[in-house]
Amino acid sequence: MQNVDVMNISEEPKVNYLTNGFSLKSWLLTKDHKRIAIMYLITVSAFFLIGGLYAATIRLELLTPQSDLLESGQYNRVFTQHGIIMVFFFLIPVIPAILGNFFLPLMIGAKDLALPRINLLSLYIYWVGGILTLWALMQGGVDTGWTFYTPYSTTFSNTYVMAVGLGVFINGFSSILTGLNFIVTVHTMRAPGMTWFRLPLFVWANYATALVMILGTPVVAITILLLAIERVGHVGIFDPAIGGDPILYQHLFWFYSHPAVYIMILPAMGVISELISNFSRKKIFGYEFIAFSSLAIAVFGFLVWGHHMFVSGQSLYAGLVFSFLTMVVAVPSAIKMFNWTATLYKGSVSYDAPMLYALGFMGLFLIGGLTGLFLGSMGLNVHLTDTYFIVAHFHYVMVGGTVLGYLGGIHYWWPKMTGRMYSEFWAKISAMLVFVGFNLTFFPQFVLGYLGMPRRYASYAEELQVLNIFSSAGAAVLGTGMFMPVVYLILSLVFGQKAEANPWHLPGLEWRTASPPPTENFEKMPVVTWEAYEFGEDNGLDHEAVRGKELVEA
Amino acid sequence: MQSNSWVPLFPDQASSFAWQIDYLYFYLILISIAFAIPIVAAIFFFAIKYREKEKFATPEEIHGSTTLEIAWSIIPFVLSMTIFLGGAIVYFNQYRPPENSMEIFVVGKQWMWKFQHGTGQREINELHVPKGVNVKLTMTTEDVLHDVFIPAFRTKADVVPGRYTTLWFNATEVGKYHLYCAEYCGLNHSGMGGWVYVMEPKDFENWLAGGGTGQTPTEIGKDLFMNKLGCASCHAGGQNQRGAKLEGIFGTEVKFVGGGSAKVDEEYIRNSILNPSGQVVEGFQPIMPSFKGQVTEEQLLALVAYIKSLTPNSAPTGTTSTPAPSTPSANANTATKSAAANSNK
Amino acid sequence: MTETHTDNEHIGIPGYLGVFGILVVGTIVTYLVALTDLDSKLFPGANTLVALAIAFTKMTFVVLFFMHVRWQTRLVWISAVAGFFWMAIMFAYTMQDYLTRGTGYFTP
Amino acid sequence: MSHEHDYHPPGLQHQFEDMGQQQDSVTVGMWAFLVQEIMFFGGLFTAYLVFRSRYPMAFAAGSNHLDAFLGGLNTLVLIVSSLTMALTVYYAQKGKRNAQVILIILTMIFGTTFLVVKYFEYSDKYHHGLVPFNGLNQKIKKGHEGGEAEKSEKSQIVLPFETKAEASETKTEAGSETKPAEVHANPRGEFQWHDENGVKIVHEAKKGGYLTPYEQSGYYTNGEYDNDKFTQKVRIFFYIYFVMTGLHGLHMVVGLGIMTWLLVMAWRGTYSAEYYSPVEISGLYWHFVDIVWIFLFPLLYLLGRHFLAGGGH
Ligand code: HEA
Ligand code: HEA
Ligand code: HEC
Ligand code: CUA
Ligand SMILES: [Cu+2]
Repeated sequence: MQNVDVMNISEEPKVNYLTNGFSLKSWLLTKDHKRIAIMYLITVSAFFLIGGLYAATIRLELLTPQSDLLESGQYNRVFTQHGIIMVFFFLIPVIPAILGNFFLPLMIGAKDLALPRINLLSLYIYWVGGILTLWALMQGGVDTGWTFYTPYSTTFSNTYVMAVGLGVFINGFSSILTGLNFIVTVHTMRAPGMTWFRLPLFVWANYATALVMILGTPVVAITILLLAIERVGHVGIFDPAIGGDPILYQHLFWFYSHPAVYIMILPAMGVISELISNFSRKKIFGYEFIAFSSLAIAVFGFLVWGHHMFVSGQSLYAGLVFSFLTMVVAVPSAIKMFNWTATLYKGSVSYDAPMLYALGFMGLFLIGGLTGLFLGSMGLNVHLTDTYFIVAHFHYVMVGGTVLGYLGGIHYWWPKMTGRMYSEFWAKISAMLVFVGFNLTFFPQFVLGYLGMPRRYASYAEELQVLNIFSSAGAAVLGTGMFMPVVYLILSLVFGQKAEANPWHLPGLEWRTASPPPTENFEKMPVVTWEAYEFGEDNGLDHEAVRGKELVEA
Repeated sequence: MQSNSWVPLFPDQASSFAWQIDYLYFYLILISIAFAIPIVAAIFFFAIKYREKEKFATPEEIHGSTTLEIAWSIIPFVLSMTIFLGGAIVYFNQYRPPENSMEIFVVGKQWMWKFQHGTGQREINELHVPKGVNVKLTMTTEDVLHDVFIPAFRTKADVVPGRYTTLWFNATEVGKYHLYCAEYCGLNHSGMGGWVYVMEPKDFENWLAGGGTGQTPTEIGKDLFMNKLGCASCHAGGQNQRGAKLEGIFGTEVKFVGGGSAKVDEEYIRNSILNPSGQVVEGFQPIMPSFKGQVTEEQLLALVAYIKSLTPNSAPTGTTSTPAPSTPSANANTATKSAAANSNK
Repeated sequence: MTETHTDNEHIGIPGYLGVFGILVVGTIVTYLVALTDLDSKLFPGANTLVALAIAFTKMTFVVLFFMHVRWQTRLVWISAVAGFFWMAIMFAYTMQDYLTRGTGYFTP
Repeated sequence: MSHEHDYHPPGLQHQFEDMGQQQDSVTVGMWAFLVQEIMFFGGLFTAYLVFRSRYPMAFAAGSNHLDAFLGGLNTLVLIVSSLTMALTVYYAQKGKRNAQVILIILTMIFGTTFLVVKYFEYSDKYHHGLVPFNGLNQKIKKGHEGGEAEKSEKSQIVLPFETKAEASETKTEAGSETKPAEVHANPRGEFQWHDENGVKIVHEAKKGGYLTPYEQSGYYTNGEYDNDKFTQKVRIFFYIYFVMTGLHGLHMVVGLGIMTWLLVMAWRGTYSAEYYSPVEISGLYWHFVDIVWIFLFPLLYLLGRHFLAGGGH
C-alpha cells in the first residue's frame, strides 16, 4: 500500500523535547524520560569506550605469549576493569536505560514514566556509582576479576576493591529504580485500548527485565556489602580459616549474576522482536509465545546459578539440579529464535541497517546460546570452565547478542530520538565490519578454550599464538566497526537529513508523534485499536490518523 | 607432546576418560550444527526470497501456529535432556576416584603447586605420573582458591582453603602436558602452572628411585607415630591400648559416643588428629590430646598415609614401594554424612 | 483499580485495635515459648519452628490489615507473595548444596 | 492537553490523567520497592541460614548474650508504632488533620524509642567487647580504671528478663568462677568472648547428642571446649546480628525522615479523602520495617533460650 505522502507530518510542532529549554538546569533537573535517556546515552557510551579501550589493551597484550606489553599485575587490572565496566556500567543499563527509558512510555502511549523523579534519581545514582568507580580505577584499580571471588578479594588483594565494590553497589540501585519504574509504568500508564496483548514485545521484554532487576539486584547489593564489611572487619564469614565459607559468596553472587545475564539479553531480544517484525513488515509469528518466553526466562533464570560452580566444590547433587534447570531455561530462548525466523516467512524483508544488525544478532546469539549448552553440560563444563571457551561464549551472547541488538535499536530509533537520518551507507558498512570482525575475534577463542587456554592469563603457551593473533586482528576490525557509529551518528546530527515522523512507515505508537517527540509525547491521548505490528488499514496506518494530532480523543 | 611448529586445533588426548568428553563435545557440535544450519539457511532463504519488492508493502498476516510452537519447544527440550544426561554421566565418571588409586597430595599456594608422592618424592610445578595407573590427587590450598587443570586429561577441579577436594585421572599416553591454574588467584595466576610428565611405569619407577631422596610418607608417618609424636603410647596395640585400634580402620564406618557415625577417610583421620574430642569413638574416653599446631600439613599427610597403610593383623611396619593402600578410599567430597542437618536450636 | 479506595473504612478503629492485640499476644507467646524446651519435648528444631510460625502469623496480620492488602488488587497480592517466594528460592537452592555436601571440611 | 484548564486536583503530577492512576502507580511502585527490600534482606537471611544450620550452638550462645527483654520490648514498641501508623492512614483518609499530626508524632516517638533502646544494646555490646570488628570495642588496659569501668558495667548487665531466678543462679555460678583478677584487657578493641554459658550449652548439646561430629570439630580441642574456635563462630553470629539489625536500624532512620516530612505535610493539612497516598505508602514502608523486626526478634534473640532457663538436658 502506498501511503508515503499522507504519513508525513506537514508542519513540525514548534517545540520538541530537545528544544524545550536549553539551559544546563533544564537538562539536569528534567523529569522528561526522553532527556534522561539522552543523558544516559552519553554516559553509557562513554563507559563503553572506556571498556572498549581496555578490551583493545587486552587484545594487544595477547598478541604475544609473554606478558611483555603489560606486567601480569597490570593485565589483571585491565581485564577486571574491562569486565566490571562492560557489565555493570555498560551492558546492564544500556538498553533499558536508554532505549527503554525513551521508548517504553512512547510505545504504550504514556506521557512519561510513572515516576519521573525516581527516573532522574536513578540517573544520578548511576553517575555517582560510575564516578566513584572511575576514581578508583584512576587510583590504581582492582584486580579481582569482575566476579570478586573470595577469599582473594577479601583478604589477599591489595587494590581498590572497596571503592569499586561501593561503586557497583551504588550502581545497583540505579538499576533497581529503573526496573521499578518500568513495572509501575507498564501496569498503570498504558493508553486506553493498549491491552497487555497489544503491547509491543519490546515492552514485554523490558517488563521481564524489570522483574529480574527488582528480584535479583538487591542480592548482589547485599553481597557486595557483606564483602566490603568482611574486608574491613575480617570477621570470617567468607574466610574458611576462621570458620566461614567462600562458596557462600559464590552462591550469593551468582544468584544475582546469572539472572543478570538475562537482564542483559532480554531487552536486546525485545529490540530484535521489534526489528524483525517491523522490517519484514509483518506481524510477529507467535506473539504470545515470545511474550511469555520472556517471562519464563526471567523466572527460570533464577534457578540455574549453580552452573557457574560445577567445579567449585559444590555438591554433586546440587550440580545435577542446576545442570538440569540450565537445560530447561534454554528452551524459551529456542522458542524465540524459531519465532523470529518464522516471522521472515512471506514477509517483505528490507535490508536497512537496523535489520542487518538484527540478522547478525540471530546468527551470533545462536552460536553463543548453543555454546551455553556445552557449558551447562556438566561433563564438558569440567574441561571448559575457566577457559577461553567461556570467554567466547559470553562475548557471543553479550557482544554478538546484546551489543548488536542495541546497535540495531539505536539505528532504528535514531530518527525518532534526534529527528535526523543517519547515513545508511556507513551504517551498512559498520554492520558488516562488526559482524566479520566479531567472528574473527571470538570464534578462534572457542578453539583456544577447548585446547585448554585458561582465561585471565597474561601469558600463555607459545603454540597458541597463531589463534590469538587472529583474535587480536579481529578485535581491530571489530573496534573499527563499533567506533564508526559514534562518528557517523554524531555527524548526522548536523548533516543528516531531517527525519519524518514515521520514516519506516510503521504502526507502533512511537511513530505516531513528531520526530523528535514533544515533551509530553503525544498531543492527544492516543487510543489504541490495533494489535501490535498490525500493518494494514485496520490500524489507521494509511489514514490521516497516523499523525499525532489526529489520534482519537480519549 | 605438543610442539610449537604447528597450530594445534585439538588438544592431546591423554587420559582414560578424555574420549568421553571429546565425544560429548562432538555430540554437542553435532546438535549445534543440526540447529544452526537449518536456522541460518532458513534466515537466508526467507530474507532473499521475500526481500522487499515494493517499498512499505503490507504482506499478508500470519498469526502463528500452536502446533509449530509445541513442536519447537518439545524437540529442543528432549535434545537438551540428552545433553544433560550425557554430561551427568561423564561427570559422574570423573567425579568418583576409583578405588586403589595411587595417591598424590597437592597443596596450592600463590603461585605454585606443591606435589608429594606416596613415596615421599616432592615436586614443585612438575608432576610425574606413570602411564596406565589410576592417580588420585588429594588437594588443598594454603591461601586463595586455585584450580588444577590438565587439558590433555580433560579434567579440572578447584582447590578450596579449609577443605580437601579430589581429582583423578588415568594417563594413557606418555608425554609432557600442560598443567595450569585455572581459577584466578592474583598477580601471577598465569605463571602458576607447569608440566605433567606421563612416563612408562618402568621409567616412573626409575625416576622415583633416582630422585627419591627422603623417606616415603608412610615411613615418615611411622616415625612420627612411633617416636616423634608418641601416638604409639596409646595406639600401639596390645593390652595397654588406650586409644582406638587403628589397624584396618581406613574405609570403615565408626560409631561415636552419643550417636552418629562417619566413614573413615583422609578427612576424618585428619580431624581425629587435630580435633580428637570432636568425634569420640564409641567405647573410648576423650583423652586423646589435640595435635593442632604441633603437626604441619605435610606431617599430617604422612600420618594419614601411615594410618592408611596399617592393615588388620599386620604389625605396624610400613613401607611398600607402591604406595597404593588397597582400602576403599572415600571421596572426601561425597561422604554421605550431612554436616549441617540436625541441630538443636 | 480505582475502586480500591472507595471503601475507606476498612476494619475501623476496633479492627485495628484487634489486630494490634493479636500482635502483642503473638510477641508474648513467642517469648514464652522460647523459654520452654520444645526441642527435646517434641523434636529438634521445634522451638524455631514455633517461633517462625508465630512470626508468620503476625506478618500475615500486618500485611493483610495494616498494609490493607486484604482490600488490594491482585497485583499487590502477587507482589507481596512474590518477594517471599523468591526468597524461598534463594534459601532452597542454596541449602540444597549445603545439605548434600558431606563432611569434606577441616578446621585448620 | 485536555485538562490543562480543568480542575486540577492538588498533588496530581503531570504525567497522570487522574488521581486514581496516580494512586495506583505509587501503590504498585511501593510494593515493587518492598519486594526489592525483601530480597535485600533475603541475602542476609541466606547467610544467616547457612551459618546457623552449621553452627547452631555458637549461634545459641551468641544469642543468649543478646538482651531478649530489650529485644521483646522493642518488638512491642514497633508494634505500637505500627498501630499508630495504621491509624494515621485511617485519619488521613478521613482528612482529620489533628488526629493525623498527633498520631504521626506518636509514631515518631515510638520509632525513636526503638532506636534509643537499640543504642543501649549496641553500647552494651561495645562495653562487653562483642562487636565483631576489631577496634570497635571498648579499649581497656589491664589494671586501669577502664577495667573498673568494665567491671561495674558488667555487674549491671540486665540479665534476660525471663529467667530472673535461674539467671541469677547462673550469675552466681559464673560469678564464683570468675576470679576478680579476671579483668579482660582489650587494648586493641578486639572481639571478646568469655561466656561460661557457651561451654554449658555446648556440653549440654553434646550430652544430648545434638552435635554432629562435624559441628563438634568446630568447637572442640582436646576434649575441652576451645574458646578460640567457639569464639570464631560466635563472632560470625554477632557479625550477622550487627549487619542485620544495623541495616534494619538504618531503615528506621530513613523511616523517621519520611515521618518528619509527613508531619510537615500533615500539619499543613495536605491530606484529604481525595489525596492521602503519601501517607499510605509511607505506612507501607513503616509496616514493612516492622515486619522485618518481627522476624529478626525470634531469629536473633531467642535462640537456645531454654538452655539458659535451665530447661535443658
Ligand atoms: C547476555 C549474557 C548471557 C546469556 C544470554 C547467556 C546464556 C546462557 N548461558 Fe552463559 N554466561 C554469560 C553470559 C550469558 N550467558 C557470562 C557473562 C558468563 C561467564 C561469567 C564469568 O564466569 O565471568 C556465562 C557463563 C556460563 C556458564 C558457566 C560456565 C563456567 O563458568 O563454568 C554456563 C554454564 O552452564 C552458561 C550457560 C548458558 C546457557 C545455557 C545460556 C542459555 O540461556 C542460552 C539459550 C540459547 C540457546 C540455547 C540458543 C537458541 C536455541 C536454539 C537454536 C534451539 C536449540 C536449542 C536446544 C537444543 C536446547 N553460561
Ligand atoms: C558487555 C560486555 C563486554 C563487551 C562489550 C566486551 C567486549 C570485548 N571484549 Fe570482553 N569481557 C567481558 C565483557 C565484555 N567484553 C567480561 C565480563 C569479561 C570477563 C572479565 C573477567 O574475567 O573478570 C571479558 C573478558 C575479555 C577477555 C578475556 C580476558 C582474560 O580472561 O584474560 C577478552 C580477551 O580477548 C576480551 C575481549 C573483548 C573484545 C575484543 C571486545 C570487543 O567487542 C570490544 C570492541 C569495542 C571497542 C574496541 C571499543 C570501540 C572503540 C574504540 C576502541 C576506539 C578507541 C577510541 C579512541 C582511541 C579514541 N574480553
Ligand atoms: C593419650 C592417649 C593418645 C595419644 C597420645 C594419641 N591418641 Fe589417638 N586416640 C586416643 C583415644 C582414647 C582415641 C579414641 C577416642 C577418640 O576418638 O577421641 C583415639 C582416636 C584416634 C583416632 C580415631 C580412631 C577411630 O577409631 O576413629 C585416630 C585416627 C588417632 N587417634 C590417631 C592418633 C595419632 C596419629 C596420634 C599421634 C599423633 C594419636 N592418635 C595419639 C588416644 C590417644
Ligand atoms: Cu592459582 Cu590461579
Ligand atoms: Cu549463568
